[in-house]
Amino acid sequence: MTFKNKLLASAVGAIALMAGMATAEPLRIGVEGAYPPFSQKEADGSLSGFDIDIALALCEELERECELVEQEWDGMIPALIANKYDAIVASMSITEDRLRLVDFSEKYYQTPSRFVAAEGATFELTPEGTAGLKIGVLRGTTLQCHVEKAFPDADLRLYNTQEDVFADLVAGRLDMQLNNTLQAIDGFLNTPQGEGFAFLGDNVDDPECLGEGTGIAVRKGDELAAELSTAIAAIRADGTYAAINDTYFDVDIYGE
Amino acid sequence: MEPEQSFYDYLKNISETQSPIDFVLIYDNLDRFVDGALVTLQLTFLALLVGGIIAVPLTIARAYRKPFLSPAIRVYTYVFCGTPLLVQVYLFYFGLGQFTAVQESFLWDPILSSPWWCVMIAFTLNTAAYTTEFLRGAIETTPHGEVEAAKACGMSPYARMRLVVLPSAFRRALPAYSNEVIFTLHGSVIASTVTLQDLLGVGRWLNGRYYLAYEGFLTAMVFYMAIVFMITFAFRLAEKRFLGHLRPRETPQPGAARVAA
Amino acid sequence: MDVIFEYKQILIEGTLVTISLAVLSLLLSIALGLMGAYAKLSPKRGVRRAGELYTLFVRSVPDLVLMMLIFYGGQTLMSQVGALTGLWGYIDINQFMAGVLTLGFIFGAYMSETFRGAILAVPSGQIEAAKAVGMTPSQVFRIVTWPQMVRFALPSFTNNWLVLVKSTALVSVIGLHDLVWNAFTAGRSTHMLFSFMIAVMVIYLIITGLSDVILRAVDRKYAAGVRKA
Amino acid sequence: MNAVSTSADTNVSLGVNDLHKSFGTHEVLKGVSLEAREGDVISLLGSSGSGKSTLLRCVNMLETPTSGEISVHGEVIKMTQDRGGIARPADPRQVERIRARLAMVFQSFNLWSHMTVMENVIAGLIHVLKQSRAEAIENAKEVLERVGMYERRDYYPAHISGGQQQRAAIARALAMEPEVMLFDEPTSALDPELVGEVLKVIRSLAEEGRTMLVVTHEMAFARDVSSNVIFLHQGLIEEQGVPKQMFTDPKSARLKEFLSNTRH
Repeated sequence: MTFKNKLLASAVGAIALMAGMATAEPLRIGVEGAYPPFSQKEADGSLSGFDIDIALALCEELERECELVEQEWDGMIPALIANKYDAIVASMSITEDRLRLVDFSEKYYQTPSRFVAAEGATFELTPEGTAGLKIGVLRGTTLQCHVEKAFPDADLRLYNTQEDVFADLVAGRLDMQLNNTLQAIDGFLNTPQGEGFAFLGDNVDDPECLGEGTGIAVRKGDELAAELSTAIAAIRADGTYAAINDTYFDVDIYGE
Repeated sequence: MEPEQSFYDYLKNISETQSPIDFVLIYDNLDRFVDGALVTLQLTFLALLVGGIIAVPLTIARAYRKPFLSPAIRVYTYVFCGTPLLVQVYLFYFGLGQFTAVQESFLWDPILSSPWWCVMIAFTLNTAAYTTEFLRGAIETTPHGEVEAAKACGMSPYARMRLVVLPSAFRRALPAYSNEVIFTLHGSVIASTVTLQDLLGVGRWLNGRYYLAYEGFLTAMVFYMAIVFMITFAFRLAEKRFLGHLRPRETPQPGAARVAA
Repeated sequence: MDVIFEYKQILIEGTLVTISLAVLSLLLSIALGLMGAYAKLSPKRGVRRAGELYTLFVRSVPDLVLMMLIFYGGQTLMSQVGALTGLWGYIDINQFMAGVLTLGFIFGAYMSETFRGAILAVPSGQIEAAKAVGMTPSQVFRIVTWPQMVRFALPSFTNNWLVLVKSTALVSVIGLHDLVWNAFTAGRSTHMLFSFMIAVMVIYLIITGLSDVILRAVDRKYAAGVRKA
Repeated sequence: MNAVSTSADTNVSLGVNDLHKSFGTHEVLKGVSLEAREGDVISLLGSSGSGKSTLLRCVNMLETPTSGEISVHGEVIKMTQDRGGIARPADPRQVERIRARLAMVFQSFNLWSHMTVMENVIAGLIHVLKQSRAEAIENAKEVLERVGMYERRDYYPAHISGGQQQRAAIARALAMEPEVMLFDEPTSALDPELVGEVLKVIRSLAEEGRTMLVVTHEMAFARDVSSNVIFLHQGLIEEQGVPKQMFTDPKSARLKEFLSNTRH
């Protein structure tokens, strides 16, 4: 972790403490905390990760004071609608389903998703081939949508956090799991825990469920979406994005 | 137009125009909720059945103050009654995975790797502990004279237990047991925290899938209320059948109900 | 064991959250319980019915369902009502508040049964005697009913409190950083969930054990003037 | 103490020899001996605390005597001592067998509350005497008619009067066809107007020649029905004899005092 990140992380921690005694002024951003390297909890309780850094960079760009609000994943959108915060920066894909409820900024990254299973596993990714297989995904994600649609006979298990998914994959409770490739690499495959596991099959191709990139969700009709899109373009242009990107990844995850 | 179709349209119309609740989504997924209800009922009643069977010998050992056995059972009930069920479920589901020996044992694959089994084990041990404690209470409050009468006519300790103490204790424990059944049902929602699709699990699935705030929970709630209503009704029948001997024969005086007021 | 000791800070912090959640919920449940008890004893049929419905409702709905409904749905409802009436902009319902509201509401119903039984156990003649010397209803409650009620209510009250303490664990499911959540996080990152869950159980047993000692002392205090059988 | 039969006379239904019983340091029975021959109706009198109920409860081992000997038709209940030196029956099976030959009627009836009158009567027949259900019901019918309770056979104890409960309890005892019937103040828990119906039943049993040991406060009953009366005082037999002599010409000052206090 860089010095700058440490500073940011502690600032975020301090801000997170104040969440709950919300005043209307600062921009409140909903984040998760169990999706490394996009967002995670440090041992001291502070938040860090790509999503967190992007959120803070965008606030700086907008010249707004920001406040991060932690939220369990499955209540992310309802809480936004309920005005618990004003925007979600939590690796949320832009999908049709979600667009019925919220608006999105332009994408701020786009990475494919792919299954992970034990090395040498030969599951066929067809409805017949996955029948009865135990597949783990995070509850309320685009991946849940995809597995339910494409593999209706699989034994789909829904989790509260991605870390629980990996834990059960290691424990042998799951045959495979599906999530974002970058998160799978950095959050799992490259850790000691992920030894003996590997990607299975190709990147999932399902725009209807998986959407077209990851954006920032705001309430319907909020002009904030446009402001954020402009800010994303600005940090892309001035190199801030690249700096954050390089802290976490070897490749540019923005996509084409 | 078919009546069902018109009802569906009616729901759709209401959901889109007037109501903050999306009835169409609930209607479309009712079969999932029925499945979830079956999982909930299965977990609840299987745990109660097995737990109840375990509880009887434990209770007898406790009530008769068997040395070594009785204190050991006391420790078991103290721990399982004194800690949250959620933590007990976590202990079996997540905790046992800490030991590679457990993961490599023959028990792992069919049983401990399955969330259903982990939850069943935790629920069963939990309800067995509570049942042991209140059955013991019921046994200890068996009227002393009735036990003496059984002794006086030459019944063996085993016959006394089987004919006098247990039947009488079971009946007197019946009202308390209806609470235990309902609390076990309440506790069964914890299954949804370890990936099982019980009633609450389906409610959470619906909310997660369609990014809703209350539809899934409200539907699950209505199902739970219906189940509790049925359990209460069943116990009322059972109490009428089995506790007739404790009720005074006279019908209550019309004025009696007003004493409370 | 050593590892758990290393994480003692976060376990202590979690324990404090758990305890404050339990205590605040208890206070709310006592307030609701007294109201519920008096409703159930009201001469007005409608009020009595409302009191009974309260208990019936709580008995019918599992605690975690209610908690999720309040945490996820309550927030949305508050905002919708606020937007509709224009009375308020945004009121935050965080995990802690949702926990206190849910547990307070649930145990209020159980407390109302406890208090109802205790009020009935105070001989009505004594209440009449208090009225006869000209006490106001609040004086009757404070001077005559309450001190005796406490003693009758205590066993059931103790039981409610112990169940309440255990129920706080559920708040970890909606993400409050209580004892269970903190221990779970620590256990997951150290791959020692079994040890941490055992630690959590021990801490709960200590809390309930201490409560027992304290409430027994209270019982002795209020038992003054009562002949032991 | 060795288990030597005190009497070869098998006409003695019940023998009690030098019975002592202490509760902690308090000695309730200080050496009581008595004999009941077939057809004897013995009334035990005494003020409260005299030990008469304890004596009766020791006879069928509901209380374990501290020392002394009890025999039924010459069979002595074998006793032993546990490690603490406290007496206990040597063979629980023997105690159960002997209890089945004695029958006890309690002050507080002690009917099994979860069973109907009929079920109360047949439980011992089926499970102790190993009769078939049909046989037991046949026998129960007889005794229930005998005490006038057959009509009420399907009632639960809580649903009938105290007098009826006690008659049902007598039927339960009677059905076992005991060699000796023990009555522990059978009427003192009853309302005065219900005493008569119960006494009538006991009296009719006495008249048909049952061997009975009755702890009672009913002086008229003791005088008219018993063949012998025993007066206990402070754990010892103060005086015994035939009722006529005991009631009209008491020897001891204590019995005199007792009789004058109880007869109003």
